[in-house]
Amino acid sequence: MSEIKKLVNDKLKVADELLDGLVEAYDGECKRVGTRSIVRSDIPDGKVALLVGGGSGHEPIYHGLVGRNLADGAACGDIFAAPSPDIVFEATQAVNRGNGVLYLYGNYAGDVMNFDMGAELAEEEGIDVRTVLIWDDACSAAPDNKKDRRGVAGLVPIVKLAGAASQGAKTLDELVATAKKAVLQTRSVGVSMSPGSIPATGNPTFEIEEDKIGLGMGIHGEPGVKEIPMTTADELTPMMLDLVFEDFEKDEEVEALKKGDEIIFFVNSLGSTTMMECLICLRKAKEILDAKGIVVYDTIVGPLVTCQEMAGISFSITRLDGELKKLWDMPCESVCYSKMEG
Amino acid sequence: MSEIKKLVNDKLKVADELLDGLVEAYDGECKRVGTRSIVRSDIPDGKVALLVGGGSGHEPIYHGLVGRNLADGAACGDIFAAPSPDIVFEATQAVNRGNGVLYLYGNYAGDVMNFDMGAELAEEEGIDVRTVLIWDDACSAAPDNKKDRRGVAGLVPIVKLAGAASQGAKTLDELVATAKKAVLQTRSVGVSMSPGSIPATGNPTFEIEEDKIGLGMGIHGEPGVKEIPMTTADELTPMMLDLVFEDFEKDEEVEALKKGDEIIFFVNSLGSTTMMECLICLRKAKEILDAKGIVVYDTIVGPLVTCQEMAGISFSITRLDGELKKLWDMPCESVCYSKMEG
Amino acid sequence: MAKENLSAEEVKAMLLHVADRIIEAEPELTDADRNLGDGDHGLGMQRGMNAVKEKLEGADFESVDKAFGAAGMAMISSMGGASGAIFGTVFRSGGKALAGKENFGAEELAQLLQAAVEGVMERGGAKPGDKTMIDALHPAAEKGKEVAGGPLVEALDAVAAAAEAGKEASKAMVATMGRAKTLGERSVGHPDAGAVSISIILRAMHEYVAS
Amino acid sequence: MAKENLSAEEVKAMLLHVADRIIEAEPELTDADRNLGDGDHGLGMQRGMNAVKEKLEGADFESVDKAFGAAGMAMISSMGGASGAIFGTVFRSGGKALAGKENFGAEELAQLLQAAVEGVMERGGAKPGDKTMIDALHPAAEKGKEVAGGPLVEALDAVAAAAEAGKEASKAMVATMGRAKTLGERSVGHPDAGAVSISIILRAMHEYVAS
Ligand SMILES: Nc1ncnc2c1ncn2[C@@H]1O[C@H](COP(=O)(O)OP(=O)(O)O)[C@@H](O)[C@H]1O
Ligand SMILES: Nc1ncnc2c1ncn2[C@@H]1O[C@H](COP(=O)(O)OP(=O)(O)O)[C@@H](O)[C@H]1O
Ligand SMILES: [Mg+2]
Ligand SMILES: [Mg+2]
Ligand SMILES: [Mg+2]
Ligand SMILES: [Mg+2]
Repeated sequence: MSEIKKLVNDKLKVADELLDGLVEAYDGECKRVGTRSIVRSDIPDGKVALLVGGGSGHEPIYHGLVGRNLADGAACGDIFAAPSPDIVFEATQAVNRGNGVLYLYGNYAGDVMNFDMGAELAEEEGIDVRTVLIWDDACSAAPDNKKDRRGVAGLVPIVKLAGAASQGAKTLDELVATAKKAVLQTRSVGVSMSPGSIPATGNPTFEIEEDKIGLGMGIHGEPGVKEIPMTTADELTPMMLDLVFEDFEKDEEVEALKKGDEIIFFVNSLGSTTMMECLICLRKAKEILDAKGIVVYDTIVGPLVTCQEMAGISFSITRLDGELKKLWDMPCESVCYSKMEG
Repeated sequence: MSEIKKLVNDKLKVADELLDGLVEAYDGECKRVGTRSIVRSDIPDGKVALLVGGGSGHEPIYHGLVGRNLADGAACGDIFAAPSPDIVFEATQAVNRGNGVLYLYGNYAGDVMNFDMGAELAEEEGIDVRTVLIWDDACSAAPDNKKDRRGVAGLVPIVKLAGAASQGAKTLDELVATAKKAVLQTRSVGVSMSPGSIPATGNPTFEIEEDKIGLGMGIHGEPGVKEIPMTTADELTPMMLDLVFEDFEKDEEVEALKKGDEIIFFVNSLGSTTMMECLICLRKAKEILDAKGIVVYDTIVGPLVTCQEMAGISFSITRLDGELKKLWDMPCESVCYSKMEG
Repeated sequence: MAKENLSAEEVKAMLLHVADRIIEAEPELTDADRNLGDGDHGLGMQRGMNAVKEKLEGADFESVDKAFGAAGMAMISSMGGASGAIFGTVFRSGGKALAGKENFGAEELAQLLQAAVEGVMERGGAKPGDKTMIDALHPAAEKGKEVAGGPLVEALDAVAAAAEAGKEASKAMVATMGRAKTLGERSVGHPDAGAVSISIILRAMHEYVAS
Repeated sequence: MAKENLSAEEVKAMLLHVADRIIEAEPELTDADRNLGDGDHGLGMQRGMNAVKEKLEGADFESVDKAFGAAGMAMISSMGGASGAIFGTVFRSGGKALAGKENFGAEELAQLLQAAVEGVMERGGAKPGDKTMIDALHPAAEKGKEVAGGPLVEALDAVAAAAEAGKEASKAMVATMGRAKTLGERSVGHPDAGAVSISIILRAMHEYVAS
């Protein structure tokens, strides 16, 4: 494959330049602080703050989830690399309003190390920090081994819910509890058909055979459960959903999905997979969910958690209870995800 | 290039299956009617109706713009083909609430012929129909030859504004006037780096050399002003913006863009061009707009007007006046574009 | 012996034969559109002609115009796109010009073709030389006027030949309308796909009348 | 003659030499990470070591731990990612173990390496055999304890050799941590990029002391 034509300038500065662009996309609602963070301009005093973040290159997340009734800030790493502790610390200082800061991000070794170091720096300054890790990728480890699970597209509903909760949360503990519930009730399964490319080098992020699909692959191309022959939307969709259902069943910390459960259903494109394909898969998924009596309270569809021009798709399910449903109804606005009230 | 792996079923039914999926994405807010249309479930009696539409394959538009405070319905053709007059007529009947229907769609020969025939059928049934064509592509014909201009990404702000206007419009004439104003104040310029593929055949939608960019190309790969060597985001962005500025200048029906003008600025990806690239171009564009004293009232960024996995980008500018600004502030929600109030 | 002054029933049979011929020609039409356009013309025409067959088979028409009109409407509804409107208009506008007629001879053929070319030009805005099906349809209509006084079978042979010559001439033209616009100068050297369709349609009409 | 019991000023000079060597080795590290990971290790280490140079040049340190600590912080801040945390921790945790010391000899080298390996394992959760830089750092630390009683130049030669052997041994391992996870079994046959870096760092320290 010849090198993909990308509209960039200095290949080593893409993470910085895209963040500048992101700030512009917010038309004054957000500003850039420190080395590479973006924070809302008008965080009210006393607000329990929500900080997200991770490597760049997966736009519109994570930094695109800073917004109205969403995250207060994001600490952004270089392409596919965790932000340094300084960046985390700078973002923490910028969002802190004296009532604590929740770090909510995907469970990757590099992110955990750097956010932890950032938290140490923040705590030295007397800022109260708590961490909730996102580990929704059902195919990345067994349910009793969550510390090895990756955070993937489920982060969108999770951050949406935590963002809504953070608006009214009185204490950091309260927000932590809601975020943990959202994480516990969210599972994702992804597949990949072809890699994205690394902006600095043009190299593919992973390799996969022409006629294969990586079932359960991570968003950087981490291996999943197995490679299967390329197939149709209607064959693949039940395979993917079954992996999600199974995981809810096997996980002792959570109940199996059952008739009457209300969920958020999210069909994500990893980049170059078209909306057309997402919608065709959604059609089949809805049929299966309907047959099981699972009620889709709201649907999200689109390329929100990407890895450059990677081809692939993921399904995420978040089960709602009364509290989460109310939080879901709250309107929100950001570059990544927006909705009206209700 | 080997054939792209796409998650579809019957290649000849993708337009129908994706529409089924789209209806599911609306969680009951929309329904499918007739051969291939989608309409809102709760259009109030007496509402002046807004109907959009065109060929499928460009998701999330046009059908993804049906929604709250947006379009009431969409007539959907097969992939890259206009909807038949029957489809247009069925959609017209379904959205009509006795106060007239505005057809608002892109200026392509096939669409015009079929929507016109649909309008003839509707008028035979006593439905009052008016048409406003979208022709925002500055590179598709001279400003004094609008009948040959194509409708491209500018349709998003235009439909957003018309959708908002349709909520309060007392008469079809009133809505026509606002829609015409939105069209008149909107210009787009696109570029393309590589083609999408035709779902039925896997063939590329057009050809372009490895090291070239098609400046001013249309969203199906129609030729633009010229092919230029592949370049950087910072070199290309001013070239594209200059074409937009020039067009506002040369067009006798509209004033040149000047200091203090307030605009909606939309950076669209044609499909596989990443958000990263869009944001890097946005950063440069904002610098140029700032230098000219043009005020960006709101920014849109993302893959909203696509052609499968085509690589390319476009800028659209819509100049707002007091009326359009108020309409812009109205919240809206759809699969293609959503925003909160304000 | 060749047929003359076709009844509505015979016009229907002729249109069914046209439909079969176009359906058979799908690969050829697909190919022609692949060279210049997006490669979907064969499938579109096939879909349209299957709809024509479904609509016409088992139906009775009181006059010839109704049979042409029904075929046109079937194409418009089932095909969509520019070509549905364009090819549907050929039969729909063509049919309208024969309103109430109970027979179809060389005189009617001339009227049909003239109304068809006018209808298509009005609907789509293209003119001769734009490298569209008009470049086959227009010379056919011109020829139709010349031969309107003779027997139908000869008239059809002549108009089909005129369409075929027009299709050949379209190779040298630069596309300006429709999807082929994408190619501009690069379109030179291939015939227009719609012109191929028109040639096949008229040749099939001749075959039916001659048989 | 080889240097012994380095002053803080000499430790700083040693770290600057290490930085130059790593910066020179960028293509080699990039290559190593390309085989297994995402190919950014060379650029990351280069960025980190440029930051080390910027921070150390012109600075004065009252004790050796401060020089190591400053280098570690420079890497952590400038590199980001897993490797920024990991390699920064080598110097930061290693330095902490030497708090207040004014000289750096074989005994201090042993303490530094032991604290470094513990710090890295605690920070990142990997253990020997996971195909990370630990597979070079851990054998170096073990060797360090053995040679802690001898002259620094010999100790450094020995720990560098141990790291190099560990790097070679990492070729046979299956990656389970970090980005190389992507490859699983396919990672066998190549050394871990971070292990290459550790080998270069320790060899550069030896070069400085030997010169
Ligand atoms: N405005 C027009 N006037 C006359 N014929 C047209 C016009 N636009 C398109 N056509 C005809 O339609 C043909 C293409 O048909 P088809 O491939 O089925 O549709 P599409 O262009 O939508 O893919 C062209 O070869 C041309 O003959
Ligand atoms: N948890 C860990 N423990 C020890 N070393 C690690 C760990 N994770 C990564 N590494 C080291 O980091 C190296 C990769 O560094 P680099 O390529 O710069 O970062 P990234 O993996 O983020 O692209 C690996 O070769 C490995 O030696
Ligand atoms: Mg990396
Ligand atoms: Mg077509
Ligand atoms: Mg075609
Ligand atoms: Mg790496």
